[in-house]
Amino acid sequence: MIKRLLLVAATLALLIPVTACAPAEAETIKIGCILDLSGDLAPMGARMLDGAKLAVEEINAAGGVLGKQVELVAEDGKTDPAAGLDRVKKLIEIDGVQVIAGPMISGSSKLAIPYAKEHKVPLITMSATAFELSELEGTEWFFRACLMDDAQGRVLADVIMDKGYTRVASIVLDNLYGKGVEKALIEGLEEGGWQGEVVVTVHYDEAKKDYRTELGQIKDSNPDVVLIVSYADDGIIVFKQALEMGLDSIAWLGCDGNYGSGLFKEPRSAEFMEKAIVAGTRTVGSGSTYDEFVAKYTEEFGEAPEIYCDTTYDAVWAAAKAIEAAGVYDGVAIRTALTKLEFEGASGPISFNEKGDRASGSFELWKVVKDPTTETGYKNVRIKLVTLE
Amino acid sequence: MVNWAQVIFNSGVTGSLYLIGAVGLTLTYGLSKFPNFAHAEFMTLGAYIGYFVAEQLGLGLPLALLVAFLIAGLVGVLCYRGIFQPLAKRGASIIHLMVASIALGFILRHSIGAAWTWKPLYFTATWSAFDAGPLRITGLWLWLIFAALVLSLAMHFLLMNTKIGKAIRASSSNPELALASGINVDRVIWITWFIGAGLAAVAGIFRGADTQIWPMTGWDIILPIFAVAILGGIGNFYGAIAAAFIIGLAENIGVVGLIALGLSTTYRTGIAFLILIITLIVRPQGLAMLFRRA
Amino acid sequence: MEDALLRIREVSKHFGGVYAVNGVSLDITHGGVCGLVGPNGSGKTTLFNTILGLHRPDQGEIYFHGECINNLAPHQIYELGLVNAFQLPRLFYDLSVLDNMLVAARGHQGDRLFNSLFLRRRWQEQEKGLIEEALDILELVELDKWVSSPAGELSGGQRKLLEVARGLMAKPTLLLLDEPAAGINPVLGKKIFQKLADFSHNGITFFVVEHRLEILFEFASWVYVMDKGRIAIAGQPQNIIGDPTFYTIYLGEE
Amino acid sequence: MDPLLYVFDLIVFIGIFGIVSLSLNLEFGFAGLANFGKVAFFLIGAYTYALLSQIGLPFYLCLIAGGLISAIFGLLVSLPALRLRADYLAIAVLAFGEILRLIVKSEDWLAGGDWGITVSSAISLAGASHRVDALVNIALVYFCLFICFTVAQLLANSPYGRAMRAIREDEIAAETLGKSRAKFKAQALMLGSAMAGVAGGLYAQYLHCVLPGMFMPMITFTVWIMVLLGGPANNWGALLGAALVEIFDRGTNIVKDYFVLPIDPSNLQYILFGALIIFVLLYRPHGLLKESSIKTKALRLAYNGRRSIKNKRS
Amino acid sequence: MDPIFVAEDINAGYGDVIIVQGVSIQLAEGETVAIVGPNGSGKSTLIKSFLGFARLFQGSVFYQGKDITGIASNRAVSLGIGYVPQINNVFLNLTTAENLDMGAYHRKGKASIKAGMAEIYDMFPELEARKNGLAGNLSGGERQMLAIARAMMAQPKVLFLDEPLASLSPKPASAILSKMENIRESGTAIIIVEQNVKKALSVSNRGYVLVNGTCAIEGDAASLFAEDSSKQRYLGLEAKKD
Repeated sequence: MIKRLLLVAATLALLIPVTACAPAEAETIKIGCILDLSGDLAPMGARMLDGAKLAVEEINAAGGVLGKQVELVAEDGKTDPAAGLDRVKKLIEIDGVQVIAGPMISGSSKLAIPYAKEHKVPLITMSATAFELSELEGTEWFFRACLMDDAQGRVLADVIMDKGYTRVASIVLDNLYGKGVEKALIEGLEEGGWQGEVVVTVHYDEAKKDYRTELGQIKDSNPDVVLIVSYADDGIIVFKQALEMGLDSIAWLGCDGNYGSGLFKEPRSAEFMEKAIVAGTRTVGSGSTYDEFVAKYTEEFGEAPEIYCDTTYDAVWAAAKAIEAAGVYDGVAIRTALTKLEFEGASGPISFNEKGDRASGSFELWKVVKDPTTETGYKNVRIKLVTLE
Repeated sequence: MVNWAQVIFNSGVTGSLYLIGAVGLTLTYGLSKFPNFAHAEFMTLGAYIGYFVAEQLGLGLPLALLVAFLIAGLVGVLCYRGIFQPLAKRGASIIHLMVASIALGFILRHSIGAAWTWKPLYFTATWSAFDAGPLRITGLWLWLIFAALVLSLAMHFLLMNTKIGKAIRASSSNPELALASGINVDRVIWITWFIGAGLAAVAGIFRGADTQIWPMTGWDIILPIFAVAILGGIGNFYGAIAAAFIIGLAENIGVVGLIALGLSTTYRTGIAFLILIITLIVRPQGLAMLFRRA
Repeated sequence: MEDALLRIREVSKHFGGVYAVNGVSLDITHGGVCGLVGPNGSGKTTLFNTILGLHRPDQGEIYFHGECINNLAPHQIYELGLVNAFQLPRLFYDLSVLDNMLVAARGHQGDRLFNSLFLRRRWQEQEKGLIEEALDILELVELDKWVSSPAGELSGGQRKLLEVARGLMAKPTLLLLDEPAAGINPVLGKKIFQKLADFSHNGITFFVVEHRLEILFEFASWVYVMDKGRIAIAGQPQNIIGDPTFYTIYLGEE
Repeated sequence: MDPLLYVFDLIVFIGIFGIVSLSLNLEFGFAGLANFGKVAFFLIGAYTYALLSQIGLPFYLCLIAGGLISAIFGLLVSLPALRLRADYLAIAVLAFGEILRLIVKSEDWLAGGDWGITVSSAISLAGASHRVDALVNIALVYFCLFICFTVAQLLANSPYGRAMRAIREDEIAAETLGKSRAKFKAQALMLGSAMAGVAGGLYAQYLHCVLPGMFMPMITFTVWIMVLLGGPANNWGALLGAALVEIFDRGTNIVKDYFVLPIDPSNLQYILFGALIIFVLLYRPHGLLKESSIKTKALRLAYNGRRSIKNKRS
Repeated sequence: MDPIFVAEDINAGYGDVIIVQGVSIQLAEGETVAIVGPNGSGKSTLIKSFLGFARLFQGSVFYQGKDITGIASNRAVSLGIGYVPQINNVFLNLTTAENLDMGAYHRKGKASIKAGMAEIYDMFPELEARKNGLAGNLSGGERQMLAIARAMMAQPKVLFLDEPLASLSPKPASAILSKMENIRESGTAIIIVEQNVKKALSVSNRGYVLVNGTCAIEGDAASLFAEDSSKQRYLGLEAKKD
């Protein structure tokens, strides 16, 4: 018994000093980063981490911040809000991080915002798009390098009304993102006095990946436009099966989640998008920063960036620029700097409003065309630029 | 108007995949007497090996199926001999074996994640869709149904007409008498694990070709597959065939019902779980009594 | 026989077409040791399990103290004072010998959830008494040295003894014993029966299946002989020994 | 930066999962019930707490209600549980947990759907420092843990616990010795679920929110590992297991920053975790601590006092 | 004539319980030997211990002069030792023919198995009629025949039968006995464990009487129970001589 207790005590003794040890005077500037590297969203998280790494590389190549090199402390949020919160705590309390790029998902953000506020560490999310987050107490500590769902939904609602569609179907991810865009779209339609009906809504589980009957139901309800809200990996499956089920004769509306050449690596998915998607949305900047980012990313990691790689890249850059602007590695100063920050990121011009949301409202409407010069044979092109006030 | 013919055809596709996945599970469950949750990871592993052979080495899908079958089978046997057999010999309870299989699942899943990253991979082979009457069909779906059919016939032949197949059935129903008949029951169990894990790999490749491959490929469908194995009666291959199509039908008709009722289609995942729970409560032996021979 | 302790009338139990027990009627009166013998497969254990409520009889009635117990659950039958000791000891192997005994105590106040949490006084006093009783019985069966060891550490014979002792612990009116002397040495076997005889003076009646006929016949006051699911003969031991049918049942027919 | 605060946070988590671990230990360790749907009851407690605190009930009532409602579900689950084999029960309850999660995820009107429900702090002291806040939480959690532990210990060391263990060892024998397995199993599941429900309430309170994503099956597996690692049928073992698993999770996560690893640390953590479990099952199948013996007052007196035992044993 | 099977000074049981103590038996080629005794006397345990189904604490087992003590159960079959358990002795979910197939698991060559099958059907015409039916649907007597037939498919030189007559009504029991005669004529030596002493001895050359785990009497089948006292001793009712 005593032996056993000693064993246990030894185990504890091994772990606790590590927990409690305080690092010496920092030689680098730490930027925390929370991405979901395991669990349901692990594929996205893995790519977004590449975006963050690219940003850090560039920052350091440009001389770092405050004369020091930047160190990225990446943590795995496990696609579990509780784990995400734990990683925030770890970054703040153990690593002494003063600014965090993340969390990735809205759930983790919801848990993390109050903590960030109390501990005066700003969070810059790259992909938590739920508009409800702006209503939380402490949202002034929460900045978004991504645009919110409702803006996007309204842009799409305008497209529907412009084109005069009257029978809308939707197939959206069953999470805050998918349902958020769908809800905003319907609100936008109602506010715009749209005369039509939503014929069928499907909230799909991204793990199921067998959507034939769901798509068949959409087909059978005879809509004239279908809204899809997906990320890249599950979008590919939906598009592929939609093509197989013969839904390419209906007009589809896409969103930022299915923008990018990543969706073209599955030829069926590319073919479907080219045939069916009449318009998709995404945020844009004025210059060529996105194309430069894509080029660098592709060169570095051998594949094209997908959704939120650019915003992750921008979030890390925003953190670095804010530290530089603050002149001191301190959460409060960084937050103040962030509120005044303005720069041209990969995903467009970045500045934050008083709630910490991205102020820019520049969207482009895109579609997919064939382009034999690209590796996949397809590319996205802009149809129109939309600016929300 | 609901295109019922399509719904039923879709059920066949869903059911075929579940069947291929469930056969190995039900056989090993029947013989080793514990539910192997790492079966999910055998599927995932198979899918990755298949991808490696078909896409990275460019040797085509048929060879990929074969190689994945063999390698995953081998991994299955090694896992059984390295973990489950020693545990069983030490008198581990069914719960311990089950937890061990979950732990093995962690190891395999994250080893795969470390080896191939968590980014999904896609088979490039494509099959075009065509209309056949009211149906939309693609070549892959036909292949999947065909594979399930061939598998059923092959397993039927194996279990009914070969020595080892009969020995599998014999050992599953009465291990002591099997020993007394001179059957090396340990070897029969290894062979069953080989076949079971190999078939899991085949299911993984089909799932991968139909959708995508990532480290959770197997875990995504393991609970419906458990539902099939249990509804069919543990260890009962013929029950599993019926159960796979019952669950396929229930899921796809369920989607139609859910949409008609205005409920979230996410519940589709829950339909198989619900059948699972009801089977266990009402009729834990599953459909086994209908198919006594297996 | 209205005063019979256990009254069995035309009880049958079959499994898949095979009648294990086929129309058995018998009576056990108060006091003493009553034996049940017969070759393997003659239905003795099935009859016991049916009495205990582990099987439900297909036909017939079982009365205990004049009350029909056909449809009672085993634990209810136990509460009436009809207790059993299994042939192959079914002990709680991870529990100590003393705990095995205490599980069997009838009417323990601490068996209730509420009492175990909130009325600890009530049963702690009771348990002291029970422990004394248990130790007395364990002393009788010479297991008092192993009081605090797990039952799993006992040898085969000791397990057998504990199984019997556990039955006694319940202070039953009728104790069914399935082969109490099997698997232990003859001297000890005889000793067990000696103890049983002593206990029967305290008002416990024993209904015993036993293959050690020489021991059983020494202590039993009445013996039923079962063959092929029926009671073939019944009587006092000396009459049974003298009955040629008895040998035919055991040695078989040519 | 305040490492101590992180240690406090760890202590809170150990407390909350210690309660869940105790509850599973009660069900599995003592009563032998393979509850692979632990997270379902954790979820019920958390959501009950969140929903009731939203309508303004004081936190202690929310906690109690969370326990009670969870207990009612435990009782409902126990009805089929009596008839099911261990593995079937495990799979059935696992599926039950997933269905519950789907319901809270999909039914926005019921439980906020994916956005979940925000919960305010149970006790907030004006102007208190973070450390004091954390200590308040520790006090609250460990008060509940203390009650649950006391209940679990009282049960374990009582004739009731003895009967429960007897049923675990041999249902039939226990039944013929007057222990109604239906009653005991139902009560064990009820009590276990009540504890898990209270823990769920504490979890909701501490994290200030409930979300469907917080209740994945992984929670169940983690709790199982806590119990198997610490030692089933030993309440100290359940706590030890909870502490070790939580420390392992955070410890490895911190340690990873100090090493250059050839593979992704997130994957490595799971691989190590899996290997650890298999190692424990192979080489310490009874966990780190052995099953605790039953200690009632009378038994202690008997073992210490009765001369006859002492004499004969020496 | 050399004995084909010898067991010397066997102590056997289960777990750590010793049931059989110091029993020695031997069997000559082509001979039938009955091991009889009341229940609990350890006769089944004795033969199970030869084949690894019960624990052998002490003693040695020889087959054809080779020491096979502690042999793996499935290896014994390939050496030519057949065993028919008392219960669960057929594969219920296999057909009659498949059961026989399993018996021939170690036999090489399809033709030889087919020939063996034909021989068996010659010996057990009752089984041929039901060869494609599930064993689970056979009657008690038929099952017992199938169990023996399954063991015979391995062409054993020694066959252990564990209470083949238990719970059979007289007619199928005598059918089984006559099959045993046939088996003996085919040259296979048999050890039969049986409670129905008289029937067992009627087909045996010699007999051993086990009482309470030890061998109480042994001798010629015909004279074993000639006296009344031996009947009483069989039931343990007479004090032992030692």
